[in-house]
Amino acid sequence: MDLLEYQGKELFRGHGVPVPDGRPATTVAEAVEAAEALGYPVVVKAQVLIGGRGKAGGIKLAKTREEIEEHAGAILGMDIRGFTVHELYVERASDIAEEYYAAILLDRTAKRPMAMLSRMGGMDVEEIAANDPNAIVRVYVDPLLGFQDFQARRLAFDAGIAADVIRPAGAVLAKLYETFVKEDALLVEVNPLLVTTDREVVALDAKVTIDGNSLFRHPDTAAFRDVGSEDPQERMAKERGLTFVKLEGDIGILGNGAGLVMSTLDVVAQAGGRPANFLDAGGGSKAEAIVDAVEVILSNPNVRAVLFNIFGGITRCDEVARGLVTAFGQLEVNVPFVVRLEGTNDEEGRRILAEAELPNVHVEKTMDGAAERVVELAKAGAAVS
Amino acid sequence: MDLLEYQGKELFRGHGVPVPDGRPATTVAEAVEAAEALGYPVVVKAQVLIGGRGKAGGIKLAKTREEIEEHAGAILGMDIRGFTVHELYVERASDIAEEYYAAILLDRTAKRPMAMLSRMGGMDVEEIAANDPNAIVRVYVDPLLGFQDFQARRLAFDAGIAADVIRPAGAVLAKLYETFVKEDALLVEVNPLLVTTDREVVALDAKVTIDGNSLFRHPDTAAFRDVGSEDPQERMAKERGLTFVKLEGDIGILGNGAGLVMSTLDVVAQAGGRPANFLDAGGGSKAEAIVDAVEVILSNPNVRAVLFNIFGGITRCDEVARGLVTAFGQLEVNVPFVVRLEGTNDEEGRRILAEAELPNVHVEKTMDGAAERVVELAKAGAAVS
Amino acid sequence: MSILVGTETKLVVSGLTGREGSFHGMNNRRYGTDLVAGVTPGKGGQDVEGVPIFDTVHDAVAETGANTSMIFVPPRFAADAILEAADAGVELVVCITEGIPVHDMLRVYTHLRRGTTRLIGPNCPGVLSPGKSNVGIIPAHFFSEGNVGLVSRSGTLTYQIGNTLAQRGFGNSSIVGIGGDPIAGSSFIEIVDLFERDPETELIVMCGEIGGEEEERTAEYIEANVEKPVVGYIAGFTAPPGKTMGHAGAIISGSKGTAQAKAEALEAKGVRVGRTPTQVADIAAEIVGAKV
Amino acid sequence: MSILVGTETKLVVSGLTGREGSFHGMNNRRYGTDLVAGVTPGKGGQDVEGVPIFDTVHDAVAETGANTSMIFVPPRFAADAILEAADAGVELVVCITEGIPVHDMLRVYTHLRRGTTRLIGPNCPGVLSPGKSNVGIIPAHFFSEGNVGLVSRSGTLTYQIGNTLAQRGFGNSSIVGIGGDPIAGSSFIEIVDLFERDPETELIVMCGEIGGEEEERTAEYIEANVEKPVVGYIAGFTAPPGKTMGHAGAIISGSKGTAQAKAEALEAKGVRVGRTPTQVADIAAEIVGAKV
Repeated sequence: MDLLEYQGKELFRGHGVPVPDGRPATTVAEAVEAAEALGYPVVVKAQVLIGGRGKAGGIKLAKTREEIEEHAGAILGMDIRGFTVHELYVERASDIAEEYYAAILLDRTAKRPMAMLSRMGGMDVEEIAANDPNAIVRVYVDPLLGFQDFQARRLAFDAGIAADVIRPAGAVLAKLYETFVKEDALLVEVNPLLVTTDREVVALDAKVTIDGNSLFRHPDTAAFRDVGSEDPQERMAKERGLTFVKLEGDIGILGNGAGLVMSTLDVVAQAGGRPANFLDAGGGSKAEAIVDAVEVILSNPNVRAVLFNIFGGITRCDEVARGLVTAFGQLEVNVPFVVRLEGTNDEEGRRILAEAELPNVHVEKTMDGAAERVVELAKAGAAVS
Repeated sequence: MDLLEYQGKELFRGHGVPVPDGRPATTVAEAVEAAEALGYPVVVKAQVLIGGRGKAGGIKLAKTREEIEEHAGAILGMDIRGFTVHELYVERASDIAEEYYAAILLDRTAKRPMAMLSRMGGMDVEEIAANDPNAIVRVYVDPLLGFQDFQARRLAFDAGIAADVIRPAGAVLAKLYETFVKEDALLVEVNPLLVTTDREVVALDAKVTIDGNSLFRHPDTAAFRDVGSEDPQERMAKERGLTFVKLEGDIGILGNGAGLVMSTLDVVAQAGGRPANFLDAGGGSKAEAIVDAVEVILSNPNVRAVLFNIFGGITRCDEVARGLVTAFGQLEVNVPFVVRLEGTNDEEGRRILAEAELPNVHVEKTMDGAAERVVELAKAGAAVS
Repeated sequence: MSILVGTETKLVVSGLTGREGSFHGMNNRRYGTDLVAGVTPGKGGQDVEGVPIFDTVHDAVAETGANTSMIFVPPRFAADAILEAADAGVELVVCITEGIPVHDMLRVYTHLRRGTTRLIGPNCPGVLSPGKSNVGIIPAHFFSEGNVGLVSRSGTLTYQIGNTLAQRGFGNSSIVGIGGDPIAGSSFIEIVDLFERDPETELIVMCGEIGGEEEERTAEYIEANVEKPVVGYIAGFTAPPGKTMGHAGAIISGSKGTAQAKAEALEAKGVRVGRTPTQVADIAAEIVGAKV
Repeated sequence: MSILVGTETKLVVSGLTGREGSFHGMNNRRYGTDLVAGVTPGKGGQDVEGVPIFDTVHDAVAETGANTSMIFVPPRFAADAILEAADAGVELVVCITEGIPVHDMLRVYTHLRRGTTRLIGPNCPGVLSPGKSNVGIIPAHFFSEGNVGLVSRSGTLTYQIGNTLAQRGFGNSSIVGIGGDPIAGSSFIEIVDLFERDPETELIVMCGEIGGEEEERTAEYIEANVEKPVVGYIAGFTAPPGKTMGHAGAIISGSKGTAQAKAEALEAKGVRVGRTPTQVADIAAEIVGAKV
């Protein structure tokens, strides 16, 4: 779960990471109110879950009421690389002396947290890393021991940051690590980590990703979940507990288990088709989940054919078949379905489908065969329309 | 550093360990005020750093204003196994259903914390442990992993506590462990850990020992240090940074390093003498420390002779000699001193002593010789007086 | 022979009194797994279809000699259950539970690495040694004894691959689902190594996914240490690139982690990679000879 | 030969720019110890009498090949300095600092036990291998090379015992002060074991104190594993019983921990115990023959 900048900064404040004063706003009036309360100059920033806001014109300095009105009005509703701006963050402007980069993240390969620091922050860090791997220094953290003072010093000295801020920057790193652990974050990234002209070390941005599995113990963070900024189809899927990613093609895909769904996408692609989505109905999918899944898939107008690829383990094929029958009863279905049921109770499932005599539902026995069939049907549908 | 019950309970409250409402008091009037505020019945408890308060009459139930006046008056100033009662704790009385015993402590042998639980609390736990070692169940805690829920369950099930309080008792154990770690305790002991008739689990007593070396990060705990209840000679030594323990004999002992001082006590005892104290002037003792030490030793009227046993490592024997000369100049010294200086700058130290021509100061070269000499002198002093 | 679970397995299930736990635990027992105990705090002394329930894993181990634990408790209690099993001296813990917080698993993983208990999972289908023992939720009836060791990061895909192989006449020494969580208790390398040393296994099939660098590192390990033939499969060639907001992940992983990169890494080390489950079976048949 | 420190020792001192650190560091160097670096954050690039100072131990190790660290920083920073040295790959850390919080040391100790770095101390006088290397604050001029390995929990008592032995003509292979803190990095058993395997050492003198059970456990270890003669000394026969308020300590330790109990435990396992430093020298002389 990715947090907006102002949400991340709220967590930072809770753990003592210094951040400039600021307030969120969803209207121009709120932005003006925030600016007046904070005092000019302020920076008004688009709150979207994507980088490159500055380049896209989503971050502006405002020195007067007129300027904040102008900028807030321009940024609200702006499209930044596919994300519409619904929220702003108005923040006191900072006097910048140095811009560093700091991050704590989970390194899956080492299975350890990693802390990173660079004195070359404020710009495209990925590019810097590609050009000069030594520009970003890293240490692994033992998760049982925690982040140690010596690691902060090592990062600071090796990164070559200014001598007078080695201590405060180290303290900020320690607090970022605390945020990372206490908030169950997968990533805590600050770019830039600012040194002000008063030589204070301040987090000017906040990119925080929270482990969705941990939200039961973070009710405040769970409340951050901003459904407004998501794709409506993805939102519908999420509300129904389905793992769904929208794609560019025209073949709706449903499977049980992420690996099998990925494999299904690959096999469909190999057969010459273009998947319209990734949808994992999960292990042990029940009939209701199938109804929900069909509704989500069909809400995409591009879909010309749908492939159900079920290998029953915990999931029982008869349940899936019953769900499909129910879905056809409740929803208007205008595209062909190819259904491949194998595994637990597969014969029973196929019998249910046969008895229901659903229109335009094609049962296939193998994954390869099902993929070929759905590609054919999708092409036929495209030719017709 | 041992804490009084009410001080320990203040730490408990800070970590969510349930304790009955209560207030400290140092006068009868304060005790009455506390009781009136808390509501009767209350228990009034002597606050002394020694067990067996109840048996000694230091804990009394008061149901009325008359009773609290009577009991508070009786307990204040009471002597409990050598400790004078200067403070009281007035606490709301609890309805007792069960009395357990819980403790977290550092096991030096395993070099791990150990958590303990018994369903036979409220009485002399040492005795129970001696009679039935299984009555007290124990688990080691990995200090990097911390106390785990399964360990709380294991203690609870193995101790055989009431089924309906396994969960809350486990939660209290976890909070006691948190207190142990966060407060840098060496011991956190609750006896009894109470189950009330409302089936709440409450710490009815608190014995907490804090690591003195950690006080720099616990200013609130450091402020607890209650010099009023200590032996005045020990207090004087502590204020001067000396490690001092008063003993029953008549030979004052000073050495540098705890091991050497212990060894000196042994050698003096073997020579037939009885040490009056243990005093470690510490490594690197300077002249001022020596003056302080002499003053502390001589403040004990039982002392008939003093042994200085210095083996110079970091400590320089010339510094010790200078300190002794200064002490003789500042203090009235009426007992003989035996001085053994060996190690760093020992010749210089002996030269300083020889030149100072201090009255009744005897220089010996070996530890054994010095011990024999001081025993002789102490006996001669005893014969004279 | 087989790896991890077999005839010597004595299973204790944490959460045996739950709906899922009892369903799969009893399923495993029907398959022939020696299910000796269940653990549910507060239900000690009860039984589930004759299997005794204990309050703690320590009691279960002491009373029954259980050497393998299966975890079927809800995610927020699962890390504790794993630690309990390890503390009780169980040699192998198979954690089926999905949705355990990553930071919980970071601590558990780091702690277990310093001891002797092996963890499979979490969020995994378990381990099946056909004809001997099944610990987990793998539908055993698709699989028979044989010479193919199968290790996979995903659940249903494992069944799919295993089933495709079965249709070509291959049986399995063991099938190990290591789970797809960021912090998995056991890695491909460790399981491949067990198969390498298992006399029954003649061919190893390794079924990976996009993300992480496990498959790349395993490729290097195989080249240096594995004599037996290995066939690879990677799911996710057409998966959309993950939407990652921060840059930190990209900095540490670079271009690694795509299906293409993983397949190339394996092939560069001499591991043939099937592009579909069917191709995997084809390659396997080529190497050791199809049975059908 | 000697143990722990010797001619191969390359020493880095954390806190070399401090008063105590520079005094003893330079003292060690004058003795012949190969002092290659000091570490003081922010003073990297400076030097102390020609010894280069680095900002981090990692830099010091990388530049100088230091393999031994001596810690001379104040107690609240000492645990971090130990962890830093271990993380930098130093093999031996000798921590002189007194007054480190016990909970800091609990974490450090538990962590170090899982790695390869050995810790001596904290709150110890260090290690002296006469004629080779001195790492710590032991006044070296009292001691000469020889065949007695000396290990002790206390500082000045070590010098006293060592000096008493020296007056009887004994020299030392190494003198190791393991420190008297509740959580010491190395135990008697480990040091006795090193002496047992050191060809130069012919006699081991072990100097204990009241408290804990180290000496009792060492007695058992010696009986089972040590061929060389061991002479014991225990300080504290006339020490007052500690004033402990709680009962928990007594519950776990029972009657163990007194000087009497320790001496008896050692004697029961065949280790002769001197009641005074002089008696220790007498027994040593009896066993290996006095030189004077």
